[in-house]
Amino acid sequence: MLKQRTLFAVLAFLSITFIASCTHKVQIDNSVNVELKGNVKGLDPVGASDLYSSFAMSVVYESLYQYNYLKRPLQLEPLLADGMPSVSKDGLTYTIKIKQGVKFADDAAFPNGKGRELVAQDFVYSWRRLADPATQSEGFWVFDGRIKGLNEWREEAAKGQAKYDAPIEGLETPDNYTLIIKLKKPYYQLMYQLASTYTSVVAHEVVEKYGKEFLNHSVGTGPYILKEWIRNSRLSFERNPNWRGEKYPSEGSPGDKEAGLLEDAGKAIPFADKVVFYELPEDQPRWLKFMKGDTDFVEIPKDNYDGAVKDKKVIPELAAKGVGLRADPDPDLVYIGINMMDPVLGKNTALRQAMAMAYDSDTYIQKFYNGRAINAQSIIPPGVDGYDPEYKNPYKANNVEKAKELLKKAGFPDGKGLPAFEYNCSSSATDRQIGEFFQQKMAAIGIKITIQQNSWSQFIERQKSKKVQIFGVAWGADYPDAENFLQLLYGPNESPGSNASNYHNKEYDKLYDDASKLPPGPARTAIYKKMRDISATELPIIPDANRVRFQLFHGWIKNFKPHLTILNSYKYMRVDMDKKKELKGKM
Amino acid sequence: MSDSLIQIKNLSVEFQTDDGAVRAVKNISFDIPRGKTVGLVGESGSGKSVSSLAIMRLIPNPPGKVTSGEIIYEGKDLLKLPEAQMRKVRGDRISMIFQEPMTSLNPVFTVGDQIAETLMLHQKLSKAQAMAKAEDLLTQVGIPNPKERIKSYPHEMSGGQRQRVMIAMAIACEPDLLIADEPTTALDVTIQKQILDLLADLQKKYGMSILFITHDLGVIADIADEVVVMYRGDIVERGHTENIFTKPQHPYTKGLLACRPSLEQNARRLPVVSDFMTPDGKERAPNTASTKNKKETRVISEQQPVLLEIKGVKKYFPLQTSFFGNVKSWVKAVDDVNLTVRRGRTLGLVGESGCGKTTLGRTLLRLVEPTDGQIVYNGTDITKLDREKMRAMRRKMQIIFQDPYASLNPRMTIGAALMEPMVIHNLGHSRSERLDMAADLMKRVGLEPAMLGRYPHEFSGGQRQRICIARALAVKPEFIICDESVSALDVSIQAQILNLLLDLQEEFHLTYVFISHDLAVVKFIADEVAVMYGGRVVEMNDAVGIYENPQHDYTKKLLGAIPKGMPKHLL
Amino acid sequence: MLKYALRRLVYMIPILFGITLVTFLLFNVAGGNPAIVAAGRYATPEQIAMIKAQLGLDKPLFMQYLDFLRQIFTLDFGYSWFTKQKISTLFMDGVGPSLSITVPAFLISLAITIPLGLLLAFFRKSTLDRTILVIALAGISISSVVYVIAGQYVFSYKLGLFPISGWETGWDTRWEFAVLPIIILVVLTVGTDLLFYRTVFLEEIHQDYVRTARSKGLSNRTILWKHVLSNSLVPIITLVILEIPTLLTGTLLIESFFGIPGLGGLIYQSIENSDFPVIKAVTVMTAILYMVFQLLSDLLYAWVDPKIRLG
Amino acid sequence: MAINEAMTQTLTMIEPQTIKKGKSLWTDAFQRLRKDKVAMVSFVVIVFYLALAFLCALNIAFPNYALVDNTIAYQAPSADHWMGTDIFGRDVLARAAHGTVTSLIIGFFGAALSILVGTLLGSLAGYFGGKVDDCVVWFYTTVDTIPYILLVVAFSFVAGHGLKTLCLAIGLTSWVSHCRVIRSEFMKQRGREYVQGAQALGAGHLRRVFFHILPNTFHLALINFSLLFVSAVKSEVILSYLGLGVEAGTPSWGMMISDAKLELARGVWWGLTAATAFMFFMVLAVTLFNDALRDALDPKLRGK
Repeated sequence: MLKQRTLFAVLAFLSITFIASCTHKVQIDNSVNVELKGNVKGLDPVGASDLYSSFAMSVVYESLYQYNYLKRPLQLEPLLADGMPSVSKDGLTYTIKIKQGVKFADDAAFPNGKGRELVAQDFVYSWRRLADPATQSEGFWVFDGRIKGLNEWREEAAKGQAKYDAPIEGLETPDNYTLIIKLKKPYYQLMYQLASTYTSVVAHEVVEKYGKEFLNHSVGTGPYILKEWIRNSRLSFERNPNWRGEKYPSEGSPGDKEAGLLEDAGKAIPFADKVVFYELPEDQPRWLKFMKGDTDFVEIPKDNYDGAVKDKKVIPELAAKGVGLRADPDPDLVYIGINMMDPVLGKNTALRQAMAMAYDSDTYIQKFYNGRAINAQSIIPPGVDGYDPEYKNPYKANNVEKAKELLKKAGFPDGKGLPAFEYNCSSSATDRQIGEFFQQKMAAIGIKITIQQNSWSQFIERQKSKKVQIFGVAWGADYPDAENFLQLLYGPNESPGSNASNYHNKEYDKLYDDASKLPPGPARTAIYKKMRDISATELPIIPDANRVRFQLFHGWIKNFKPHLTILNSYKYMRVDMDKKKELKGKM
Repeated sequence: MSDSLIQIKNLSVEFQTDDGAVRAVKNISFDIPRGKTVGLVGESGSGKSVSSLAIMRLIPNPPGKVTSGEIIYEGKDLLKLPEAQMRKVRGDRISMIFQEPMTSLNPVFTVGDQIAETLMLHQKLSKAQAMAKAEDLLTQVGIPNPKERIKSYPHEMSGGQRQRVMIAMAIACEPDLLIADEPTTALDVTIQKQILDLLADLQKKYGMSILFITHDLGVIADIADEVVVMYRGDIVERGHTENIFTKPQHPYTKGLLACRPSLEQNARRLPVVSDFMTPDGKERAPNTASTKNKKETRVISEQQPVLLEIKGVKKYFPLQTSFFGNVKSWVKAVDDVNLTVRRGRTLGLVGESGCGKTTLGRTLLRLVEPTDGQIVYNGTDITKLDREKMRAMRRKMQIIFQDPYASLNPRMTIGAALMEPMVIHNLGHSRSERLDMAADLMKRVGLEPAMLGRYPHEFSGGQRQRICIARALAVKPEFIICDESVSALDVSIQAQILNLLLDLQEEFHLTYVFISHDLAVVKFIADEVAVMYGGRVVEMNDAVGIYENPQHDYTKKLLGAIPKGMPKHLL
Repeated sequence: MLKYALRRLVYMIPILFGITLVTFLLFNVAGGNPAIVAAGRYATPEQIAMIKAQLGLDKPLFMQYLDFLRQIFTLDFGYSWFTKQKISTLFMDGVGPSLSITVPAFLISLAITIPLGLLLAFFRKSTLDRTILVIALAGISISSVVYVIAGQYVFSYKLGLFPISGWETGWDTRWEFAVLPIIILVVLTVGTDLLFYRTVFLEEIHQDYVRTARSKGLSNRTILWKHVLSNSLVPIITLVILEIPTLLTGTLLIESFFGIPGLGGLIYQSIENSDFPVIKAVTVMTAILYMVFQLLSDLLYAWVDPKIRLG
Repeated sequence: MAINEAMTQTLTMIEPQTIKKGKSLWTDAFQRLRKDKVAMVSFVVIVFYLALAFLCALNIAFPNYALVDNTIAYQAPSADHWMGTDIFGRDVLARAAHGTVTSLIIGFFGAALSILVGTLLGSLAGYFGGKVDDCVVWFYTTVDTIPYILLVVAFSFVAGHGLKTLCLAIGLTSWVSHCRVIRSEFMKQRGREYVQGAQALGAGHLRRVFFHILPNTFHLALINFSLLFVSAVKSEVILSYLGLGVEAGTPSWGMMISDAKLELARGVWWGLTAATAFMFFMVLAVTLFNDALRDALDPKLRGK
């Protein structure tokens, strides 16, 4: 009798949950559902070091400027600033007007719960937080050594408690709506930094009230407010009831009108009531969730490409379900870094040239990106000034015979006498496969490669402490300027900076310094090209591919024109409700 | 016909073992009369237990199988009864008690529950009524203050009390037949007597029949009305107890009766079964010459100086340790023992379990470190020796344990076991020389040298004990402690080993300390006997003297409890 | 009983001390320098030094160890280096989802394996026993990773019976997401548990008291369910209690693959990001729970098995 | 007495050399094993795997396992590639076969290391008891409480990734169960008469441990070895999934199974099936053989 009763109880439990799971209601609501490839760390602008946290914060926090949603190449436009800044002739002083009447979202931190008006001092406060060592922010590089008095304030703060009222020479607020920035030397990338998440504005009342929990309690001036966050699973944001409002851009780049991207020109945004972010590190669940219609758009994993796209067009079954395809080249470079401090690799240019010649980016792109990338010829990616589509890097011809000659020239015919080199990468399965690919290509000309995998942070640490010989890595642009890539080979940036190859070339560094004094223009672009030629021949890094982001999107998502550097694109997206009802049924 | 409760007709039982079917019971037939006690006697492996299990149909099915025969009870053949009906008979009409009281009761239920269970099952009593009846049953079987005892658990009771609980459980439904499979073998002799008396009273009170299974003829003489003797699955003899004991017909019965050391006679040598019967069962005229001569008390002569002096030896085991480890109370296993052992003579150490005789034995060889006192062996106090000197001393002192199965390393050949002591004390220079010495030892203890390559599990209990003796002799010792060395053996094998020990003593004039709970055996082999109780020596005298006029009342109680070996009304 | 519990607690102190020491050495000495990673893509040596000071890594090792011990006693483990979240909230958030997968799976597996184990032990060496045994062994021979990957693909995607991944915090809405992971976990654990219980019951069935019970005329079912099961409770409790702490750490594989925000996922994430405070906190918390349940099982012994007198 | 005289005369003629070989517990166990059909089948399967691994190691069998041909990547099973090809166009069946070598190495060395460490510490604790026992118990409780994955990760921090570290990591983190078994067995055997008998014969600690107790615990080591072997092979898969597997390029079932998480969604099922099938039969064979071995070697279960 005891046995029967337990078995019965178990069966009952199972059947109830089973029925509950089959009839989960198909939600049809006015929401934009986004997939993130990793978990969100926190919602504090100073901690916006990873892409996934920045995407989530972009709907809540705003900075002085933003990129126009439709114009390509990217153009900055005022967001919280009232018009573009007035810059002094020597390029050292920027005077910026702040929009009036902009309010923070309501929160208990403000007197009687109502969001107070944004003032210029808020920006100075936010940027001091960026410099304050206590926040351990990774984003201070945007202003490091650029603004008068800020570095000194930071050293002072490192000793004891940071004094937020001590004046900083380079940041003045003559009145509530004007902000003056004084620089030590010309810094033409400043405008881009003033559009990044790091420099977005926060209210000191909120920071003081929530202290260490501020990163879970975001209060900004943006169109949405945080409703619920199930850590490592889902964040949902709701429309900010007293948002100041913004208009959808009325003109864009050629072709937008035909693509229907200007239908909502001039209308009030944001269109969606809710924005939901799903944190899904694994490829398979992310892909299957899109195919079920639970999310609105997805970056196609390499293993699902053939099942969804045939010669750059969506396959008929998916097209029938209203699924569309977008291909947008990103200012991004996948490259193989070589540690120039290595006695063998660093000294022998011919050896590096031989390796570059033996490497086969086309097959790499075909195998790991299903052809969705451009064979990178140099360090400068497409979409930034200095990029020349016709440029062909002589050592990227993938010619095994020439590679063998170069190897002979380097003094190691057929790799005899060469020690085995260690290729480092993270521990993900795809990275391992890429490592094996590199290993096979080098073996073809006699160079022995061993593959060492580590966890992501271990890999970064070994890279930054100069312990790696050869490493596979990618660099996404923080701002649309070739300088962001050229600085990868700038001597002073050697590890633990971003110059992981620890490349030192006097001529290259001199050109870099000259370029940084020039405003964007043909003169600067010419210098960029010279630097490109030096790196193309010296090959401290072997450029591999510039990835083009192929995304599938469902029929019910309108105004979908993504760009890696434009983070706050969700406020422009509109959900066509009846199309969603119709298409969702077919999933 | 009418007065027999159960007729067993040509019952045979087979067991499937790894190397083919073994016939444990070969079509035996016997009756159990109503209200009488039938003694089923035989050595281990004779099939007596299997037959009793067959009556209750409790033979474990995968290996065992009843291949033929009927068991008629109340007109029905129990072997053919459907399981459901057989269950109604078990515990109600026929019940059974077993040998190991320690493990036969369910450890996690109270005694009261287990008794009540039978009542509630067969007599459909309510829990309260059953518990009340259980209380009454406990009083019937002589357990003091049954009110509390009902709630206690099996491990809180002694062996004897647990057997009483088993009996209470068995007679709960006033069965027609009670099968008792060696119920008293695991108990001390004094407690054994109480249980036998209890069974006799209950039999009178309920008029039930008892099938009493044992290997101990003394017990049979006390309790049984009729006797059935079994040997290797067959019934060799059957009849009233008096005829069996006075006029045994079958040679095996004769041998069995003769080889028992008894308190009355003072035989010098014990006859063995093979004196009366050839291995294939034919009669053999025993030359009783050697067994006739009396054992005189050997007077202590000069050649027999004191070899071992035990002065004030104590051994305490910590019972309760406090939080930080200092001991609060001790168990005084050996409490200030003073004894002397003379060279060439045998000192018997006798007492019931828990009296400290084994601990004393182990302490003499420092297998267990004594808490206090001196052990002077041939002039040197071995308690003071360091490891190295003690190792040399160990050559002279040896020990033979009780359980033949546990005293030999199962994974070492007999040859290796015999040669190991030679290697340790480097006797003999080469392997072949040691092999010869081992072969001699085997012959000396009556085993074929060709068996040196064999492993312990390929020998019988008696053979293994011979091997242990041979191993002890390997180092040419002067002094051997025999710790219950024969208690685990069947009576006939026991006699062979005792004779062997006596021969060896003469040949190598060894000195023995013989530890046992069996007074008859100690009386046969020992020159002096010390009786131990509660860790102390309560009395010491020469072997004959201790029996003729025991001084201490514990010794008297001990002697009184031993089954006489002859039916009561014949004494 | 209390004295025994007290002594067991005192005995735990060195073990807890041992665990904190081993964990501390394991990561602080062997773990490398997380400040470099925390400094980000544009790190400068000064910034790394500054972060190292903030994280307290510049203090001598012994001081760091004292900080760690202080954290354990106050049960306030500070903040994660990687996500800057408060560790105790991370832990609390993770416990819920982990338990809602492992506890139901654990109970269902118990409800299946104990009766089945009893059955197999009773019908030992029969065809039923051998076939179920081979099936259980076959089940174990397939790696758990295969069950997770194939399970999600077939049941969630192909048949569409369950949502692919994700989680709901509502006590009514979470079951929709939890059912498939629970079923997979049951399949993973049922094999090994069944084998263990079968051996335990086999051991008990050969005891003498079973023969006595049979001689009293009890039916097989009573013998099995009343006598054999009650005596087998001691080894069963040992296994059950030892498995409970593992329930907490959740199942790394299932959580990371089904996107369930449990402790398993937390451990995996903190390993991937060398987030030592989280790893150390989780290890110590599981250790403490392991010991608490160890003590619990000892006390339960006494209740179940009167022979074990806890003096 | 008559009997003894009779026996001694007849026996002197037999020379000691004609000692009949006895049937040790081991031979007895193996004879019983030979009768168990399931055990024999599993034994044959195990021998097959060992032979396969041996041939693969010498590159006699499936030499083309490393042959890359990017043109035929991810081909379904066909005539010339029975189990299809992987991302680099390599033959999946060949890689699965060579995976046996990796798994056998990890299984064997992992289990052997655990047995060694477990027996060493277990025997010390069980035999000497007292302080030594407390230390060993303290140590293995500590190691046992730390989550298994953390230990393996910490190990790979120190020693980097690869086959050697994997064997060491698995070996040094899974010895606790064996240590417990050996400790309780030593405690039980220490009090047995044959050990006390050896002590009485003058045998020192070393002789008692190595000649007497250890041989009698060897059957436990054998049974636990196959259990640990199976758990080592299975943990290799889990560790490969977590990125702590063998060096990239070495064929391994763990890698093939964890790659399946990418391939399954694109319909590439043969990588997963090949690796799982190979592993399934080996693990099942070893487990069944171990089950039969346990019955044959366990004296208690004889005949029941």
